[in-house]
Amino acid sequence: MHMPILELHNITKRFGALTALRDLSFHVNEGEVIGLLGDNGAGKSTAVNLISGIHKPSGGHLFVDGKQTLFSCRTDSAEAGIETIYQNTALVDSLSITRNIFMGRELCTHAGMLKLAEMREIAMQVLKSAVHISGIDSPDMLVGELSGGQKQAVAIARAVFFKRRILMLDEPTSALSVRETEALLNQVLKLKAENVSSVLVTHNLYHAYQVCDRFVIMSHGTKVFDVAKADTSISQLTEYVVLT
Amino acid sequence: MHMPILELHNITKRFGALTALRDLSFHVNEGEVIGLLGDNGAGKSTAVNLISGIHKPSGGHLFVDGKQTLFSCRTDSAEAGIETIYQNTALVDSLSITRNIFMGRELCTHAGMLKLAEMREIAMQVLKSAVHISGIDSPDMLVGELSGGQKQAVAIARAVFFKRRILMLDEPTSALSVRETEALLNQVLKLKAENVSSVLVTHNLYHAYQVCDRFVIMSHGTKVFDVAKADTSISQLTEYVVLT
Amino acid sequence: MTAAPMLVQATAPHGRLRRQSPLMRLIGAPAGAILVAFILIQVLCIAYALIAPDEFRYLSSQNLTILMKAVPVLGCMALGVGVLMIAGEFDLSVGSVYALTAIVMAVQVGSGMSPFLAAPLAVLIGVAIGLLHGFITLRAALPSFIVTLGGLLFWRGAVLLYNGAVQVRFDPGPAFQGLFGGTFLGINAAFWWFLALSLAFYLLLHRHRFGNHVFATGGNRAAATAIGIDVNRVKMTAFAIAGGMAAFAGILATVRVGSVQPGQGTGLELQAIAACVIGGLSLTGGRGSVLGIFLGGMLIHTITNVLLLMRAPGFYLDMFIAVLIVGAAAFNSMIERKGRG
Amino acid sequence: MTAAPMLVQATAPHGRLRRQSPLMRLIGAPAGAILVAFILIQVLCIAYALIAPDEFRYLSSQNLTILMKAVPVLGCMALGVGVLMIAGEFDLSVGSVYALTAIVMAVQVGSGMSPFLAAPLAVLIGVAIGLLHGFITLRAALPSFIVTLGGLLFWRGAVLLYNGAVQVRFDPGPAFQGLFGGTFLGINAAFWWFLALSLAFYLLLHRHRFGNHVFATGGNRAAATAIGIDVNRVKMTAFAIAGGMAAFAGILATVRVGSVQPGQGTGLELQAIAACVIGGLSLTGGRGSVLGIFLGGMLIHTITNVLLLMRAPGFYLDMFIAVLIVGAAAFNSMIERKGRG
Amino acid sequence: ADVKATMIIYLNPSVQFFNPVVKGAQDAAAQFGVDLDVQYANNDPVRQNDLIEAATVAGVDGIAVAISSSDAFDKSICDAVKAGIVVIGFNNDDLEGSKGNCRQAYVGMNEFASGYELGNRMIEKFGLKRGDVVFNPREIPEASFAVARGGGIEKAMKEKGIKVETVRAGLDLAEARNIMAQFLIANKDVKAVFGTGSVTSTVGAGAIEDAGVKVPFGGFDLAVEIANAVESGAMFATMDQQPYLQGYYPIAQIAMAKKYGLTPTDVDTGQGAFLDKDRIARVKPMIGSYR
Ligand SMILES: Nc1ncnc2c1ncn2[C@@H]1O[C@H](COP(=O)(O)OP(=O)(O)OP(=O)(O)O)[C@@H](O)[C@H]1O
Ligand SMILES: Nc1ncnc2c1ncn2[C@@H]1O[C@H](COP(=O)(O)OP(=O)(O)OP(=O)(O)O)[C@@H](O)[C@H]1O
Ligand SMILES: [Mg+2]
Ligand SMILES: [Mg+2]
Repeated sequence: MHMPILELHNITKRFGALTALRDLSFHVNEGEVIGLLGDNGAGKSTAVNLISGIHKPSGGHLFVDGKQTLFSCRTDSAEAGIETIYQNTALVDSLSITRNIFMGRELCTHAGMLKLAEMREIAMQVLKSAVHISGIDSPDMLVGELSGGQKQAVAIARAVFFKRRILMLDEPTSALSVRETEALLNQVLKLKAENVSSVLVTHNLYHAYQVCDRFVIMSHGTKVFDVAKADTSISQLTEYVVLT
Repeated sequence: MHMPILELHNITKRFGALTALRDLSFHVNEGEVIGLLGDNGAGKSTAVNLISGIHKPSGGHLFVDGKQTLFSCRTDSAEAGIETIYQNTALVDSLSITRNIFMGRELCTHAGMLKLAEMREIAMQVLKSAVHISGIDSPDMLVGELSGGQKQAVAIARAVFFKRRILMLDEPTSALSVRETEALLNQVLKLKAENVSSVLVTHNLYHAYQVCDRFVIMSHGTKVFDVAKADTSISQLTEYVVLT
Repeated sequence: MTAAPMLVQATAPHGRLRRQSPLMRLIGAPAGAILVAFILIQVLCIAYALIAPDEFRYLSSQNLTILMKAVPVLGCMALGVGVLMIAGEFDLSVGSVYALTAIVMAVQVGSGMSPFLAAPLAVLIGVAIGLLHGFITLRAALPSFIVTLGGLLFWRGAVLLYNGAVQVRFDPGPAFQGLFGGTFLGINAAFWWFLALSLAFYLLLHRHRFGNHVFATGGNRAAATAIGIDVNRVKMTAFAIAGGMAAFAGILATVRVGSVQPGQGTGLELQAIAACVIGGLSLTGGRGSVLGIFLGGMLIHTITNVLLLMRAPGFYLDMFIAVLIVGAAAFNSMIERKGRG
Repeated sequence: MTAAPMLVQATAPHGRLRRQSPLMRLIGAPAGAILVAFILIQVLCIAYALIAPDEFRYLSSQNLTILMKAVPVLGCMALGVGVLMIAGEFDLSVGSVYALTAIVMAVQVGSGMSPFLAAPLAVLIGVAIGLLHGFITLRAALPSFIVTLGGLLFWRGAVLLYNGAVQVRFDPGPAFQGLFGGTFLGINAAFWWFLALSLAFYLLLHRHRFGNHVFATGGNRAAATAIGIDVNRVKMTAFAIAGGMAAFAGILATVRVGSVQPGQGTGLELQAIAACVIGGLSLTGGRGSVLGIFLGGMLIHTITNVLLLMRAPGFYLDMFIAVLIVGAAAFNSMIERKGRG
Repeated sequence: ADVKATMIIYLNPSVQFFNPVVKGAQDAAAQFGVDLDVQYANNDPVRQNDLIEAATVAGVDGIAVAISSSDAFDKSICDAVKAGIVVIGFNNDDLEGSKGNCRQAYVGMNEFASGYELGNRMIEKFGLKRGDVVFNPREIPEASFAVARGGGIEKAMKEKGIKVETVRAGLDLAEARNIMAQFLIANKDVKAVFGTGSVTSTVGAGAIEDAGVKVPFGGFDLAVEIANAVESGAMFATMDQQPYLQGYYPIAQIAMAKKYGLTPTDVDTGQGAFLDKDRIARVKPMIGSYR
């Protein structure tokens, strides 16, 4: 038995009076695709943000490769190899697509000057290869001028390009069309083949069932089911999600 | 043959150098549910915003009940009986759920003083009845503190409460869970029974097929197909959408 | 490592809301933190004044009277500026408008007009100027910062154009004087006005339809437009209110000193914005409360007052005021974060 | 009414981008509109100066020299304030910091320190003050507006505390004088500095990694944080730059005038922000360009200069400036909207 | 007009003191046929340099300028003189006089001296003595007029061992009145109050009343309120420096220098500055025009 590369142990998270997560525990193995499912407001995004270092837990422990860690900021979690597609996309409307994709991780000369031409080229490539998005003619378009799905595609392209060990996807397909969704799900499987783990948050159980190895189902801030694909069917999954 | 209650005729919309809509024409009959489908960036949201009076067309004509009209602002389209769920939800993060739902259409005394107690009560009721959303404990929560799906539920509740003749839904289920999605689709059918027309923008063809009477498929700013449910199947629809 | 489906917890724990102490709930409410901060500061001052009534004459009747006379000018101005800030716009011109309208009123009264006509005229001019700023801002799609910075210079110049660089006496007769400068139930008339206007603004902003539109417009202009709010009308109204309140503050100040200086009101715009920001208003709009503005204005004056009473070296008074304003704001923000937990 | 499936258009029209004229593309580019506006105004001035060279000596070499001497002080200050504004924060204290650091430098040189040491010392103090403002703003989670408003009062008081209300002579010797006040290739040294700094800021903001972080931080702080940018470090650096540039502007002004007044620089903060806003910077951060700041500063001084050359009445000079600034901004915004079509 | 002149005032246009100055200048301009423009430096030495240089470029024949700094304007004024322009200082002069600056003449008085005189007269009249505390609020402590007048008061007090307390009062009448009253409430031992400029002199009597104390009060400048206070006895005296002359003579001298080649000469306008109850009645009707 391998050691899980990421493990949450009794994680609690409070926002003022509200307890968004209560004693949440689950783990992610290498190359595994986890479906994180649950009702609206169940706490899925909170869990994703916590693993990404955006929120600090109010209690509980986090382990990476079996070693206890504390993600006190995004940089820590990035160092541990975690890359995230946020539900709110985390894009800057007033910047171009290229500058959004490379935001914080620019390609630079030694003096820190941007290699703009190179970045523009890569941006277009990765947009095409990650989600086959259409309608984006230029990597210099401002993100604020894009359609809902195009924005999401940019966020996906960024995460796929910089992925390392674990990819967190928080409802990545919510604004994507059929074709682009297919492309993204294939991308997740391709990464799995490269031993990259994924945690997929989605409300579309078909999508989840299509790519996930295991399902973690949350309700009101706690885990209520943790079940491998082999042990369940889509109709049973639907029941779990709807009835809790 | 009835007169369509809403008709677009050769509508064009430009943003600077980009032509987002080119000669778009389609119509909506009374009590009809239209599925407005197409790729990311096809121009669906632009069309929805135009019908809602947010954007002004660069060319073409709009007819309501056969009479040519010009929606120069949101109030005009509301007067024509159009109510919209926007893709970006159009909520104010810093205001409470109640105040968001009744924004611009507050329940007031003659002197314009708010009937807050009444509005709070209705807000909770309509949230429950429209989408069966869970996890919202109080109508005084700020919208900025809600989860992605909860926000969408608020936007839906508002539109359903104020609906009159046509309901425009721009990817209303993108962040909703399975149960809430079911509730919303039932809501659309219920409104249809009350003779309210709907225009549903979605990337989920199953959802569209489940409730729509006719499908308008867009690509790169123009209409490429216009087909009744009776004349197509879901697999054919998928083909149309993916291949254009 | 695969596990059989595992029912982790049979019943999902509903009601994830913890109970909070009343204090915590107060702090969490809008302007709650500033209220707590304000009360704490007052308690400290009063305690010290009771212990050493001769050293620190905070509670002497003269001092209370002066405080009540001092607060309303900045307070009324801050109310107007605050509404505009919540609607998402700035007004840097209030200091100049305040001087201009006061001079117009004084000159008119000097040349025989009844003050009961001249004062409404001043407010009307303030409203008209506010509308003009709003019109330019919205029509030309400019930042109100630049338009009202222009207003700051322009109306200051207009004062000179109207009456030259001369100080103008204002002698409105006892009826008018009593209405704005007298004493009623032991409380200064100007302070009564400030209280009444604060209450009116509270009702307008937090209990009236218009207030909801103001918050929506400032919080998310696009959303407000999308839902059918006429954001331009809301902003125009807010501009008019800011201008009118600046003029009203001018009336109070003029009645108090009995004359107007053409240079007066310089820097008042920043003070008014500071009062609002201390009171919890956001510079980007959409957030704030009338109670916050009220307390913000009170706080600035209390701080100056306390410093003078404690005989802080007057030459460097501004340094102390600066430290205390920033300190009060930091204290407020600390309490607030505690409240959010 | 059901229709058979209908293929409306066989081939979807790809490439929905229209061709635009080069002028339109220029206007659409960042700071393009203000550039066009600026060039138009210059063309008008030059044309008038050629028609009536005696009436309007705009092109006389002395006048060009004055313009080149006058612009860099506000310009350098605006560059610093602009970077900070793009990062989403304000600095209202630059006028006071400018006076304080200049006085420190002049006093030190007066008591024997080499100006080549005293000037870097002044810049260092400016940087330290900027860092202090940043630290308080970020640590206490306060709006920078209130912190730097405190700074405005505090450092103005510190000037008096440091050296009393007296003016200080500054006589740095010919080498230093030449470096900052001399003439090189027919162009004033201060203007060379301004040009060089503008270029440096251009590279820093638009071509360097740091600039990308500044724009991201100001444009969407949450997103920048989520992606791993250390927004606090970015903001601290921007505060330091604003403070340092204010001090540098103080050096230029002091060399030019040969003495420092403790009261100088009042109101400069609003002028610097105005230059930035005219240049297209947004008050909420995330938007703007160095070319815009450069042109904004130039425009304000050109307008003042033209009015003085036409001997406009000084009593109302500010009124004209106000009208012209708002007019220029409106013109700029009109061009821009045309460009977006 | 055959003579063009620019007058540069160091403060901003709202300062009432300069009304009679400008009127004097305009009267002279009308009499001698001068094309006059008046500019304001808004208390900024950098801007005043810009104004001097701009006037030089515009090619005027003469400049009248307040030399409010001993160093700041030396170069620009010398450049103007070199360009053949007649430069007359008024209101403030270089502390080294004609040795420190190229200006051809100075018209004005010594503000420091007037502060010193007021201080001494108050000491004498009200029997102020060693160990007493007096209060001297200042509109803008760093402004040159405040430094000079306040400095004169301080010198007079220091000589008798009297302590001067000061505070920044600002330019707003209502605000200044609040601050002064609060200070007096806190400091009951204050034996006399000195205004510094027209704001503090205007509201001083009211502030003393608000604080509920009785102390003597003296100040500077002229306004109807100040004259009334002196007349009623609420104020002991005010200091005036005949600003009309400070505007009239410079422009007249520029015109005469250009037209007839007359050499500009210094004029002291500070004789008879002290105005108390006995002298105020004569002056009051002229306030705003010749006073
Ligand atoms: N910043 C915050 N402040 C206060 N409450 C918050 C905050 N963020 C989330 N919450 C609350 O925490 C709960 C969980 O939210 P979360 O976004 O994790 O849900 P989710 O499972 O992702 O839902 P969805 O499917 O709708 O995105 C919700 O009730 C929400 O109101
Ligand atoms: N305000 C705007 N400024 C410039 N371009 C815009 C603007 N709004 C939309 N566009 C462009 O118009 C095109 C159509 O956008 P629209 O949002 O209508 O697409 P959509 O069909 O709704 O896509 P999605 O399914 O991704 O939401 C896109 O290419 C987009 O970049
Ligand atoms: Mg979520
Ligand atoms: Mg869309």
